[in-house]
Amino acid sequence: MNKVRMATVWLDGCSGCHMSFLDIDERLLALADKIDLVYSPLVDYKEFPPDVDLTLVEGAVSSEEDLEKIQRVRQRTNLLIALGDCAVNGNVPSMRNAVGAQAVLERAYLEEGLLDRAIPQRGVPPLLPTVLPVHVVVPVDLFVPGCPPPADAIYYVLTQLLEGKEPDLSSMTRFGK
Amino acid sequence: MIEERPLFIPEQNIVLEHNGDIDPEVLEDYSKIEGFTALNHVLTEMTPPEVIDQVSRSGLRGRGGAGYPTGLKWQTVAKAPGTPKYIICNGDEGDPGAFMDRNVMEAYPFKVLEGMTIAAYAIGASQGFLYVRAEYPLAVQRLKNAIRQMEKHNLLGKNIAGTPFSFDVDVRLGAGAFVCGEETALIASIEGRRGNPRPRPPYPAERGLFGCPTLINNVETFANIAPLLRKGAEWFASIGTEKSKGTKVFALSGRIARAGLIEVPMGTTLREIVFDIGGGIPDGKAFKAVQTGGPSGGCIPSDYLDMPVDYESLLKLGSFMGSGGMIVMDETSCMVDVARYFMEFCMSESCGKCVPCRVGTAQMYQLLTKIVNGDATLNDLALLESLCDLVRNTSLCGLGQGAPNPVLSTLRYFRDEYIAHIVDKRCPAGVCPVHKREHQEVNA
Amino acid sequence: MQPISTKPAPPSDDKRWRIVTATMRRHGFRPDALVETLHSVQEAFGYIDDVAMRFIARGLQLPPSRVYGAATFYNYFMLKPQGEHTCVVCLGTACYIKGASDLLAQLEAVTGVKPGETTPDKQVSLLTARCMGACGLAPVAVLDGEVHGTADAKSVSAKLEEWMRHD
Amino acid sequence: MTVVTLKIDDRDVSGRDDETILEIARENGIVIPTLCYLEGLSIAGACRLCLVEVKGTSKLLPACATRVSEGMEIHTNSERLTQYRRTIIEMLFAEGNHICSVCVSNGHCQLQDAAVALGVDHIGVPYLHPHRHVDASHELFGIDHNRCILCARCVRVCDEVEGAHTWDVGVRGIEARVVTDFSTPWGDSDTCTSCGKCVQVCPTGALFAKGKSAGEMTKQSEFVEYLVAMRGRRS
Repeated sequence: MNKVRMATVWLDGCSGCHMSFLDIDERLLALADKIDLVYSPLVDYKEFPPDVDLTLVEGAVSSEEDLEKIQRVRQRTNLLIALGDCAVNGNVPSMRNAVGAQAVLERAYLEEGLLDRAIPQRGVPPLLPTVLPVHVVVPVDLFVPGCPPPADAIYYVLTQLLEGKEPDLSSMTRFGK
Repeated sequence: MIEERPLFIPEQNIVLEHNGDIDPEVLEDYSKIEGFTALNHVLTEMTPPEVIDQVSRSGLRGRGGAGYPTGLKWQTVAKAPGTPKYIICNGDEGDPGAFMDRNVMEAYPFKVLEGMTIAAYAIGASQGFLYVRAEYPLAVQRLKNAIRQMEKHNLLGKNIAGTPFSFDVDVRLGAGAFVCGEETALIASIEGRRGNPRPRPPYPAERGLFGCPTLINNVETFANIAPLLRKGAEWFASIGTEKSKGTKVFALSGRIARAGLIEVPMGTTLREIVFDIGGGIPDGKAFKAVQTGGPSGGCIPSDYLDMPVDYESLLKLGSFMGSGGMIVMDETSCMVDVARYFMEFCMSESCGKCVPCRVGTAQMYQLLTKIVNGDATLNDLALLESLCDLVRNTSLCGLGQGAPNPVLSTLRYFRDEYIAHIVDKRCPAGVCPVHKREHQEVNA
Repeated sequence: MQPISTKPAPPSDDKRWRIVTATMRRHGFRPDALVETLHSVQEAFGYIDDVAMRFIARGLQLPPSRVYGAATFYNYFMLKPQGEHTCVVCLGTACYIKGASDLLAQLEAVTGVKPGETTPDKQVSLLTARCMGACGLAPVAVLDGEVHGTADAKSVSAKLEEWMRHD
Repeated sequence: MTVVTLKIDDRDVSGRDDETILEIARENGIVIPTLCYLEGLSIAGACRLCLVEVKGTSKLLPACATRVSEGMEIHTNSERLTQYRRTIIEMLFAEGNHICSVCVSNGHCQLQDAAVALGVDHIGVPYLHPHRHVDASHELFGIDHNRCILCARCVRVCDEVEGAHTWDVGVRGIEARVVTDFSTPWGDSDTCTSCGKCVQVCPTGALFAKGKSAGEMTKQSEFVEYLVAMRGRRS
């Protein structure tokens, strides 16, 4: 049997969802028999490969880099899963939407900046005016809310999908959990 | 037999009778044109049930928009237990593009008050309120003047015309809130509160102003009462169509040669109104649509110009009689832009109490803005349509329930214009930002 | 409804407060006089500030938040003083169809303020109206209370510039 | 008062004719979601979550505000109603700035609970990203308008139970906000008795007691019914 080609992507998030994924613990070994992890911040691949069966996305879409990345990921992925509140609804990164990107940059680099007190122009991707949940930018096939979603919920989603079933998450996680 | 079409529809004036002949500030002038004969007759010769019976048999329906049978409404209030009873004349003409009631209040203040007084006698009310937009200072001044003169002539106040019947009227100013056209919001406003509607039932007929049975009719409805009782229910019922009796005053404006106020029998066709009376479209442009019913109404395209105008036919076309504004549009108007204009109106006028109207109008406005800017996708259009369905079916009052109508009616008749903005990134009428952007790109 | 026996002293000896008190008295200091009383403040003073709202709340024995809630619900009430002159652009449907939004955009450019704002020199307040009921004259602008029909941007702009030039 | 029989979701139930659909449904264990409704307070009919289908009328009726009548046939749970309820919940999330993970009421929030019950796992309607404030001027309590859903329970409990009417709603439409006094900072309010009833009846984390951290704010609103009953007995 061919292994499922799986990827995980980290956009604007705290990596907590990835930590929760790792919290699946020893059950990861069982998953590893069925899954090939072809791209992830947890492993050392540089390019997001084509023909990925399943991608877990952590984080909101906050910068131009995030936007390009998620569009490429969507093109190359069969089933896209928004993992965690940042990907699902913007969560903490989206708190800047009420004041706008410029105000945040000014606070961080001009008012509180420690070194040269300038908003960096090079070497960092420009921020989008609004932080967006993933589904606002590209179609999302499954939503796994939670901050972070519990390891059990992630494990449940993956095992259900591997068995070809549609997971029902209503009792396992929710916004903010 | 083929009849030759007359150049003008003979105007049948009930509300606007004797147009221009009298000084609206002089009670004696109104008396000369049979003013107060109906009131005197009613007070001395008729019982309240007889008055209600006449109004019912005339087939008169509310001129404020929804067309509820006036006689039935009066009867419900008359029968409702509890005293005192109140009567409210709704002169908060808030539809943009409607100025019928302003004109009627300014030109026929005595007639409106005579109708109110007759209604008060019929339902057993002792206090009435005229709720008038503060934006209509002349109407307010003339109504207040008319009240003073009627009081002086014992046509208002204690023991009117020597009968046991007493009735007082006060003017209350609106303060710029379209939602106060809704009955329960209007009542809240007269009670000195925010104009928030509340769930009905209980209807104002049972529990209205200060918790008492209350009759609310529109200015034009009251202006029909005196002529109706003077000339009889049968005469009134002989005018108009099977279900819509009498005449309707329309405010004709927009891209039309002769803008102004007209009064025509119910059932007159749009073509007669727009082309024969209004003189058609100026500057050699082509007719595109006529908007009726204000922010709760819709845009009717040229295919339906021969439709007779009454309550039912307008509803069937996805529009609404409303208070009688008719705004004519030609090829220079973009229907998506018009839909967005009305959504902005509803969003700004939403009282904010119920979720679907408060949030839904803002979201629909955001989606329509995306469309006119050329930033929308077909998914946005689908979302817009589903929000229309939700807001229409779940909002608390008529403002929210009607807010999707301009979108739905333009989608029904001018869907291709939406598609042009979304798919081709083009505004066929050349008015939306997407058009300006397109031209900048071409020039660049 | 019981009339209130003690009526509050006006906030200052400005004679205009008498008009406001008279309105409240005419309505027996009942709570339903709130909107009418707000109208009388607006008419007497041109706008309704905190001082006025406090006075009304005490006069009609209403909770402060109810007075504030009503004053901010209705568009007609201004909570800030207006400029020496006002220009109201009607945004009714007929006016909109006939180009009121372009007219407004040009007047915004001329005055440098957005609708609802007053120029920094306090000369001109630029306002919009839902519908003046003068649709036959569309587009309509009202300059210091005077209705101008089929208003064109050029002549209205000229008037506003004149206002802004004088002191 | 007479006893009437009616059908809710094809079940035969009975009640008094001065009761509402919602009251009879709850007496019979039939769940209809609500947010603005709170037993003991006046009816607002504002959140529209409790809309139900009643045979013989094409309009959906609010269960909280509709009296029952003999022979009524009511459906509380159709696919259409569920879809509307989901979208209304999504609208509330999209209208404010609800960041559950850092909210004091995370895990004890009625908006969050409603989302779970209705299966809302993302927000499909456009986000509005409003700019809203936090008022922390009161000694004991705070209000974060980002989390307010305008249910006006605070307004009603303050007016109808406490009798202070410190709260009301200011402005209108999408700009509407609950306000204290003349939109005065809460801590400077002349009318607030600091009783905390508003905090307890608030369904979300908008009103909270100071010093609570994420997820620590639990609320208790049963006192409303109790106080109303006690006062009824006294008069």
